[in-house]
Amino acid sequence: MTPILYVLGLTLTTAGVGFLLIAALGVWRLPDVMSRLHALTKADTAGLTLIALGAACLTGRLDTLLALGLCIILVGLSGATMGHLIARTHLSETDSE
Amino acid sequence: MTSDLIYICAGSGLVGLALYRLSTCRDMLLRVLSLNVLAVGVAMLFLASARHAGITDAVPQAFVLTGIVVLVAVTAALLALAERVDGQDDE
Amino acid sequence: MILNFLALCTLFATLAALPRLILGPTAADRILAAQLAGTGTVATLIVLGAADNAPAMFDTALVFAALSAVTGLAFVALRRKRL
Amino acid sequence: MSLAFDILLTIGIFFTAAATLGMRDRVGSVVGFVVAGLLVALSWVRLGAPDVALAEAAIGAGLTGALLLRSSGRLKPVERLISPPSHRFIVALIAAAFAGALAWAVYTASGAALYPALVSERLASSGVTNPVTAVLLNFRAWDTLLEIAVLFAALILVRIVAPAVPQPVALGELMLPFARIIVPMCAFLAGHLLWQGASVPGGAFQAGAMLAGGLLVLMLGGFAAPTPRLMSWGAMLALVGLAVFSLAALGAEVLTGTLLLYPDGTAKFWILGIEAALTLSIAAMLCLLFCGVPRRPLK
Amino acid sequence: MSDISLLVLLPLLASVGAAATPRASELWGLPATALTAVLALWLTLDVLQDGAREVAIGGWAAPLGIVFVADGLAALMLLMTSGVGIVVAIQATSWGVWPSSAGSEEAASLRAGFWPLWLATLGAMNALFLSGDLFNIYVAFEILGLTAVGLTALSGTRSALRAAFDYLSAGLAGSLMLLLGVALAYSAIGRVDLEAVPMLAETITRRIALALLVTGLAVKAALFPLHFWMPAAHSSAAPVASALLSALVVKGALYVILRISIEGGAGMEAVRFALAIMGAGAMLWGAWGALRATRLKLLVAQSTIAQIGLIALAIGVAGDSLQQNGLWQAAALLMLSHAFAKAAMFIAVGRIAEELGHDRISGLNRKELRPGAAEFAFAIASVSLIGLPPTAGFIGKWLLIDGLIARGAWIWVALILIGTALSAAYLSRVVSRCLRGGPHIAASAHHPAWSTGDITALGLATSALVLGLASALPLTLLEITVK
Repeated sequence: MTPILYVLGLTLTTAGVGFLLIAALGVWRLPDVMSRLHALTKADTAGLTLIALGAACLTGRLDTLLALGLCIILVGLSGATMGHLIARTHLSETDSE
Repeated sequence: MTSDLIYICAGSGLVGLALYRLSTCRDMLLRVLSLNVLAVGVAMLFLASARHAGITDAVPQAFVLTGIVVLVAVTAALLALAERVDGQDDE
Repeated sequence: MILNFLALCTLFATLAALPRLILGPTAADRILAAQLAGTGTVATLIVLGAADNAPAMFDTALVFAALSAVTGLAFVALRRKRL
Repeated sequence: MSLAFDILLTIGIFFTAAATLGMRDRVGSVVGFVVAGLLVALSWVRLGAPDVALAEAAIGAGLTGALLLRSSGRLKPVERLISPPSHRFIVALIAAAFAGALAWAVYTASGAALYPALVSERLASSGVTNPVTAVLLNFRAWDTLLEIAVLFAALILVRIVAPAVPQPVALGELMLPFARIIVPMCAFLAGHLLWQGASVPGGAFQAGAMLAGGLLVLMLGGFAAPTPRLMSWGAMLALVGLAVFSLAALGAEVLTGTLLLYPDGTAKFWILGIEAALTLSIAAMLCLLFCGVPRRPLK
Repeated sequence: MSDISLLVLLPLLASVGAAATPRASELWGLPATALTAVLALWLTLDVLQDGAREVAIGGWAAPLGIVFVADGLAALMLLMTSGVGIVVAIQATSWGVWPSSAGSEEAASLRAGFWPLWLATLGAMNALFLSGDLFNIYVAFEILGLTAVGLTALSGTRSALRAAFDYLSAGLAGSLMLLLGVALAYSAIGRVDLEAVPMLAETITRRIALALLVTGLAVKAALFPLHFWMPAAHSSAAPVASALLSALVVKGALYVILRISIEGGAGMEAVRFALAIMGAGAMLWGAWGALRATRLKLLVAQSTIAQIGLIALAIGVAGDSLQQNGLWQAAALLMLSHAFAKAAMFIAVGRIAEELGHDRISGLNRKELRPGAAEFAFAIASVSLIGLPPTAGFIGKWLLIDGLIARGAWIWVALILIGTALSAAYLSRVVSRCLRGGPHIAASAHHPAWSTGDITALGLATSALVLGLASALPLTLLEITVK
């Protein structure tokens, strides 16, 4: 494994973990559902993407790239869809009250 | 060995927790959840004692796998029964 | 070593969803917390896999990633029906 | 550092479980349990059991959560806890003592390892190279056969009890691209897990649960309503697993004279064949456990 | 194909068939039950002739693989299950599962539900009796637990469903205790086949595993004080289902307790003592419940608790098999006689309730009805349960008391005699009301018309009676062990 790849992987992963921690902080501290939702869907997808890219660099093997790439796509997709659906459900629930 | 001890403690703790809840709560969904927690505790004890010289023994892994499938089957049956018990006066 | 520390951090981020899960106050909050915990678990698995150089963990991560939406979906689909 | 990870993880699992069992809010309990399942899967990885982690992931994240959420909407609100505090205190004391005794007993019971040597010695003649699959489908295949019978028994029980069939509503256009990607992915992953189960972690259960997860997405997204016709086809598929496995066991006995002893050199094909049938059947059974079984097939 | 594997797989396959073709489920059910009975008989003759057999499934020997153990005890249990099963199955064909209260369409679908459940129960029980592996026993118990709950829920009433939920959750808790015992056994000695049991009895930590195993089994066997789920489940099920649950399903757990106790050797003394104490408690508690019961089915269910207590007491005082004092044979014989008598009793009760339209004990002596065959069957079954000669129950109790007297254990003898007196008391509450003729019966009173229920109940009750006369056969069978 080349040192450059190692350092790059470590940097990416650290940045990703940072994003995740921010997402966690957001979910914890933000005042209402919609803002939490807003913070979460962006930050955690970004965090996971960075972490997966970092891990791909760290393992330095091509076959893991496929699995990690699929992980990114799946998490991003379900994050976006679920964020939308949860928001809609929440709104329709509060409307009906 | 130390990390095994941690998981043994956690598994025992889960078993104790589940038994406590089972004997203090009559609510059906919570009882189903307690039984699931109990099963997780048992599985953890199984796997925590399965490590020998860094390798996890395959046989208890198979036991736990079987246990997971059995548990989901029984959970489904319990929930179906619970729904019918609670839902009957609506019909 | 650094990766192990990062794994610890991702686990911490995963567990940080718990207060929201317990406090709520709305059901949407709880599902949100589950969503964060799901992503966090996938991330933790990936970091662990990189740390131990065990790509087998990526498979588990992939399974979680594919199914992470089912709980939320069940919540949305079955909840809307009852309103 | 990894010790700190283990400690944080187990504390997290314990508190999530405690919160799950202590909450009054039904959705909270269920979601808490699902989150606990995620953490538990992590702990299986830490304990060196990736096969179990895969199964926990596939079943815990998919089916169990959906099943519990289905019920949480249908059950009455949580009853007030009736046990008086003194009673609860005594029970807590007993439970804690029991847990302590259990931990002590497991920890001091010196682990003589009998199985690892036996498994590695016989792995070569089992037809597969993943030891867990070898145990599940060769060394202790009888357990697995009976386990499929457990699923079957749960299915006939659910048929008798007949809970209401869930009727999810369509969730709008956004679901379409989502389902278009997720569902084929689930099917692909199931095939992948099934195929690689012979050599590395994976196998029929994980694959079946994965497939069931994909079907749940279809159903919950409103793309495949559980119509009676579909369900009775599913019921037939669900029954196939136990029938095929039992007949294969008996067929092996006809050929070799011993129950479940596969003929020389062909073990791999038997195992893969049985696993393929089991995967489809397990997926069908898990789906039917979620959406209920038709009491009578259509005339 | 050997008889052993077919004994399990034939009922399971037939169960799949019956589930796949609900309208023809009886066509699967009856032949499969009969064939299984023939296979059990065949195996028994085989064991009598050539001695006990061990078959390694898949050619993998224990401890890694699973071994079928077919010795005298297992053969007797298989024969008992098939014997009771075939008669109850005949009952199920003609009577339907639930009498006329439900609509005919409803009854048809219930009947379609009965056969897969019963066949899977049969397969699971056979798997249990033949299994030589603790984890395998756990899996077999899970099948049994689910199908037994299905039989409870079959009648579909609210109380039955509630009882079914309690039954299943208690059963699952019991299974998980059993699994915990298996986990502890694995971590202590690294193997989980039955050979592990004597090793488990060696040190104190390992005995915790044994205690957990027995606790889990005691929940499944409805042994006092872990019987809380049982009266409701057994009394709210349909009569045919109650007969199967009470006569057979609890025997599965008792059988495994007996097996563990025999294998465990001298190190199990503490566990056995606890069993005996629990058994004694169960005899008194069950008798008290039966004396206070106002409904007939509840009385019979409570009497099952007392009888299970007697069997557990017999297992508890039997000691290990090395002492050839015949006490554990007594336990096996008591299980056998209880199976036949209790099945007869539940079917007779179902028949009586059908005739009367209710099952309140206070309303048993009616003006317009003379006692019929069902009442007579109930009386014979009572004789067997109380343990009067010449029934199998008598032989069992005789062996038990004889062995205890030889050992000078007078306290146990006294407890058994008290239990016997109490069982006579609560059963005579019913028998005296049923059979009392006299002036209150109107001149125009008629006997109830004959039905299958009368015949099957009489058949089962007389079997319990005849078994006492022919008890030499089961006793020789029990002599045959693997070692």
